[in-house]
Amino acid sequence: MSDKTLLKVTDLQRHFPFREVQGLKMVKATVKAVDGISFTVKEGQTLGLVGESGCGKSTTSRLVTRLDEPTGGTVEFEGRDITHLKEHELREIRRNVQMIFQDPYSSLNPRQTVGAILTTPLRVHGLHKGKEKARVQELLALVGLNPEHINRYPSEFSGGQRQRIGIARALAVEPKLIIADEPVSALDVSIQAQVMNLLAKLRNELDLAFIFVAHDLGVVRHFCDQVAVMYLGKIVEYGDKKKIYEAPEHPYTQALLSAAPDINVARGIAPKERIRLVGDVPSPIDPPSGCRFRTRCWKAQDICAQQEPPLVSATSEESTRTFREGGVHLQACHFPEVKTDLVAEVEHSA
Amino acid sequence: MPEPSAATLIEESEETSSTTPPEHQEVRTGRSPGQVAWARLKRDKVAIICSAIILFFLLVAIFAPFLVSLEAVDPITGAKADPSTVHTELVDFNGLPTVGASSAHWLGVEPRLGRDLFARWAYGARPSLIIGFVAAFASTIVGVALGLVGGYLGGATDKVISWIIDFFLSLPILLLVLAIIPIMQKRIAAGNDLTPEQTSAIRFWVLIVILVVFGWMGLARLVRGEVKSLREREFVQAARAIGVPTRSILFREILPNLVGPIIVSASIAVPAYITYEATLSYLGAGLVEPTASWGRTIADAQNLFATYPLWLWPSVIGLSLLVLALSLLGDSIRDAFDPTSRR
Amino acid sequence: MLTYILRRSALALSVIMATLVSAFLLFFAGPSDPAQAMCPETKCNPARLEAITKSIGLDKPLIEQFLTYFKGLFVGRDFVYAGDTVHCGAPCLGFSFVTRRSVNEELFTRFPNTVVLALMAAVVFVTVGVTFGILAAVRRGSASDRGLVGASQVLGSIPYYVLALLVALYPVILWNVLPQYSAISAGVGPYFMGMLAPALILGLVTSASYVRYTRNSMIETLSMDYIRTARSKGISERTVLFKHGFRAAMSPIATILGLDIAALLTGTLITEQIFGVDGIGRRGLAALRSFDLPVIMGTVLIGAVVVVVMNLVVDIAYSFIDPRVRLS
Amino acid sequence: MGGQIAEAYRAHNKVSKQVAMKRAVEMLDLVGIPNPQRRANSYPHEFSGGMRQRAMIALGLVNNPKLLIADEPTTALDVTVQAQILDLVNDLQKEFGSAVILITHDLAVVAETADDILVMYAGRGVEKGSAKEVLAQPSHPYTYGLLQSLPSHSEDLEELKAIKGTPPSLLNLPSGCSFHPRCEFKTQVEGDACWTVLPEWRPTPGLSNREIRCHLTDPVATLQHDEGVR
Repeated sequence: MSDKTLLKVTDLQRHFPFREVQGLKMVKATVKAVDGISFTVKEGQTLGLVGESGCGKSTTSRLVTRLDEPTGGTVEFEGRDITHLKEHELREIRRNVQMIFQDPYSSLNPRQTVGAILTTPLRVHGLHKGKEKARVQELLALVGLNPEHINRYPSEFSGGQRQRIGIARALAVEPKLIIADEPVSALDVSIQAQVMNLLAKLRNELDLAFIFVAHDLGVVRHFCDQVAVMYLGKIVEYGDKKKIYEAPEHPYTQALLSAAPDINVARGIAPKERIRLVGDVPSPIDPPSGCRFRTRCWKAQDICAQQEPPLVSATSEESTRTFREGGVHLQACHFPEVKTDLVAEVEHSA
Repeated sequence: MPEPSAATLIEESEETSSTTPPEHQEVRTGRSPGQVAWARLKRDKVAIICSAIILFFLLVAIFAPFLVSLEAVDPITGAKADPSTVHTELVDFNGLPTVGASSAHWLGVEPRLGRDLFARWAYGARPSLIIGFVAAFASTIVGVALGLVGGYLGGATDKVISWIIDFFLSLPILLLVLAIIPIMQKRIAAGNDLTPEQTSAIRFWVLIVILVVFGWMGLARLVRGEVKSLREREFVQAARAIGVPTRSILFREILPNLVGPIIVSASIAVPAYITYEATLSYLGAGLVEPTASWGRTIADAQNLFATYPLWLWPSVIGLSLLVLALSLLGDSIRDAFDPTSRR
Repeated sequence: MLTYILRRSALALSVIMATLVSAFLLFFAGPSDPAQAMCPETKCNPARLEAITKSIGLDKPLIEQFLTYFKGLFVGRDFVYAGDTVHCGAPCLGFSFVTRRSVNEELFTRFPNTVVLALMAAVVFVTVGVTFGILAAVRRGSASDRGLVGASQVLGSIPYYVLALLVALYPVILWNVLPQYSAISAGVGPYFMGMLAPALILGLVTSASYVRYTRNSMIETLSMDYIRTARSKGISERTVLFKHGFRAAMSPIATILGLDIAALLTGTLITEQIFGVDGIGRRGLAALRSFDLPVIMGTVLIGAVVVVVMNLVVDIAYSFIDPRVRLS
Repeated sequence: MGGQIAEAYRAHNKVSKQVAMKRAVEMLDLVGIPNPQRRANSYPHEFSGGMRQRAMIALGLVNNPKLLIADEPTTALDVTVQAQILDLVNDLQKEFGSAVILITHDLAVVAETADDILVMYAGRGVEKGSAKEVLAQPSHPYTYGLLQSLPSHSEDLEELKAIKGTPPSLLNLPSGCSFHPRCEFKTQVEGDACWTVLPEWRPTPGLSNREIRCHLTDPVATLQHDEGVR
């Protein structure tokens, strides 16, 4: 892992405008799927995006890969602004940023053989000219599939094997950054571990950077260096994995972590104290004013409805600044819960 | 980019694939969805019988001159039969034929004009089949093209195409077609005096063009809908993320997934166009004399249906059987692509 | 919801306008010469031809003809015929070149015959189609299911006009099993008896597709999770089938039904022609033979309006039946 | 929504529509749906995912059943909502005294909610016993492998311990024990029993109230400390 910044996202927005009828009037409304998020990914680093459905994590991954056009903010890749590049100008980016999709069934074209699916990226980018077949077989071996199966159709593979094909396709262009959108959530538990191991192995051997989008906190904890917790289109907490999991400062992160059922209960470990959120996530069409989490938050006070809390360090101005250069722990709450002993420990070690 | 040690990974792969028993693997050797459908179709008895019937009519149409030449020389006229020569000597002054079915005229001769009915029947298969297949082919291309463009591009283009589809679908098509065909024919003839053969040829092509102009909407709507949903599928997103150009996405990623619906739609269109042609000919806006056509023959023969059924029935049976076989084959093809549709 | 209706209405109106303009251009700017058609061959001379052309207004510029026609549609217009001025109220579809009567009179007096035929056929195809469709779905896979589906396929595949013609020729004309069409002026009983043959054949052939629609819709509905839920509540199988299954299975059928009735209203042309029913389709065909442009225009317009309006009604009704549509 | 619940009530109780509807509103209130009077007249699509699942629970409980079968009741829900629903099921179970069969793929959910557990593989049960004991001390290789492959279990490991291979097709089950192609302990069994003999239920050696279908003489729980296993 080097210190070179690969991807820098600043104040990224994606608003979907639509028209709605209220009474007799036509009202223009927007779904604020992603509403001003910033993060950086360094070479070889893995950032986890966690959150519940509708929090904008998938939209973020589509924006970063430029499958969707942001309505605000910038995306920079290796220092180059790619936010509004035209499709033909994106070629270089397409080679360096690849995506792994969630659904192993819909992410492979059922009408193409595995060979054709994996040859496409090579052909598009003119890689391994004349030796495409050898490269495709190499890729199949790389993801742990039998290279002889080059002429089979996706329907002849199991879900886990299909996901391996999807990974091979992303690797075909030798990218620097891979965005994995819920890569294992559609798989059987026993297969999930296989695919996670494969991803970890590839990451280490090929020195890949990852943005890993998932709702499964356990998987993210296992795989990521940094974690960003999203709620209703915003990042509410951001930091090193250890801090997010062991000393969450934002009430939502705390609730999310405590809501996940814990298998260790069966081993006689006392269940964590539960934080039970009331209700569902509000609609992103008309998000609550101020802090978006306040409608479900047990700490909410007047100020939460009036002011939107910024994403800052809960402990010092200093670390807010260091974060911008790749620092550690930020949260967006008016009343963060800081575990002082841990902060001291971290600051000591840093 | 550093390559990982493939050897260790292959080891893992062997573990993974060894769990599938060998006999299971042999069954699953690369078959595309199209091949699966084809295999299903080959086992469908209805489809095979229908194909045989269609083949029979194709052969009749292709070898019509040969079949007609098998008829004996007529003892009265001293000539071989052909579909267009008028023999008034074979009818009485009421217009009724004086000769019945014989070795020279297998189906007898036409009342009033005395033309050989078997020859007219055999040649009559030609316009039906040509119009059916040519119009189906052309309207499939138009429908697929417009559906693809509208569905993939979306936005204003899609709105315009959808509007045109809506517009065409709400027209009373039969009546409009009936009105337009003579108008188009006049415009093409542009006041020149044409022989009946020329007029008939113009009619023939005008008919095909009109059928296509009013027949592409169903498929376009279907393709548009399918493309809209396919466009959001992850494999199309993956192709975009790789940087595959739009044209390639349309033709290499999306279109192959529409082969099923397109083949089904085309196979259902053929009998529909044949029916349409026959209906228009019956109502007087289709093919005109002297072209031999089943639709026209049925229209002419209905007045004498009671006294001279041999005039009416061969065309009724030919037309019904051909269209029935084509339709049922179309249904079988649909079932082959989507086995859940019937059972 | 209101915007949805307004948007759909605006779309419908644009389609009708486009039909009007394109049909007008097609017919009136086309090369057909109705004056020639009306000029009796034996006694036709240039002076007489010109007089006819002038009397039906074909000598005026096209745009003026269109504006007159357009104005007639909305405010009505007057005609001078044989020295008398005849008023034709809105929506005035013009004045037949051939019969010299207003198109409204020509068509609207015949429209009820078409409506009666279409509705009688609809009763036949809905009862036959839905009954047999449910029967086939409930006895799915049995011999009677296969028989019904097979029969509907065969019936629906043979060209309709051939079937209709054979029914008209043999049972009606030759064997007199069913009475021939007679106008309502000859009595209500004979009128409806005469409609029986055309309505039956039209209804039976249309029912072929309904058997399959109903069967597939019913089978699909019965495999849904909520049917399983309903069964798990312990209510009777009959209630499950009819209250939960039938109701859900019928809403797509209801949609097609609306559109098919619209299609029948404009598509009874063949039936009317074959059975001699004096409806607008048959009148339109007659007008075609004599290049009676205003009548053709009128028929095309009525057809388009019926289809567009039915489409609109179905869409709006559907958004009430299925509350989810409203959201989109 | 209320109508659907009322219908289920009326199918087993001879009451008028109004009474049944009242009962439905009560049930909606009981499962924590705010404003149940109004919500009873809403359609399912107007409910959020969590609310819909609550309504389904109301429907399931309206006739005070002795047994409630919940088939993956929280799979489609978010974690925070899943926690609400699981709490609700637990509370209602106490209140109604119903037995619950919870079908799920999520072992952590089982750990927090179930008393007993039956682990299934390829159409057959492979291990049963008290949930706490089975999850703490798995004795069937499949249960063991499943637990090992969870990231939360081995959070600090570089590599997860995956079960190799893929679940078999139910059309073509392996001979003998269905799990043997993926089993890493089959070498511990003498002879070819794993390949040829379908194991029967038997008490787990050394553990009370536990049964497994496995040819191993010692449960995995005791074997897993053995160095030579992996």
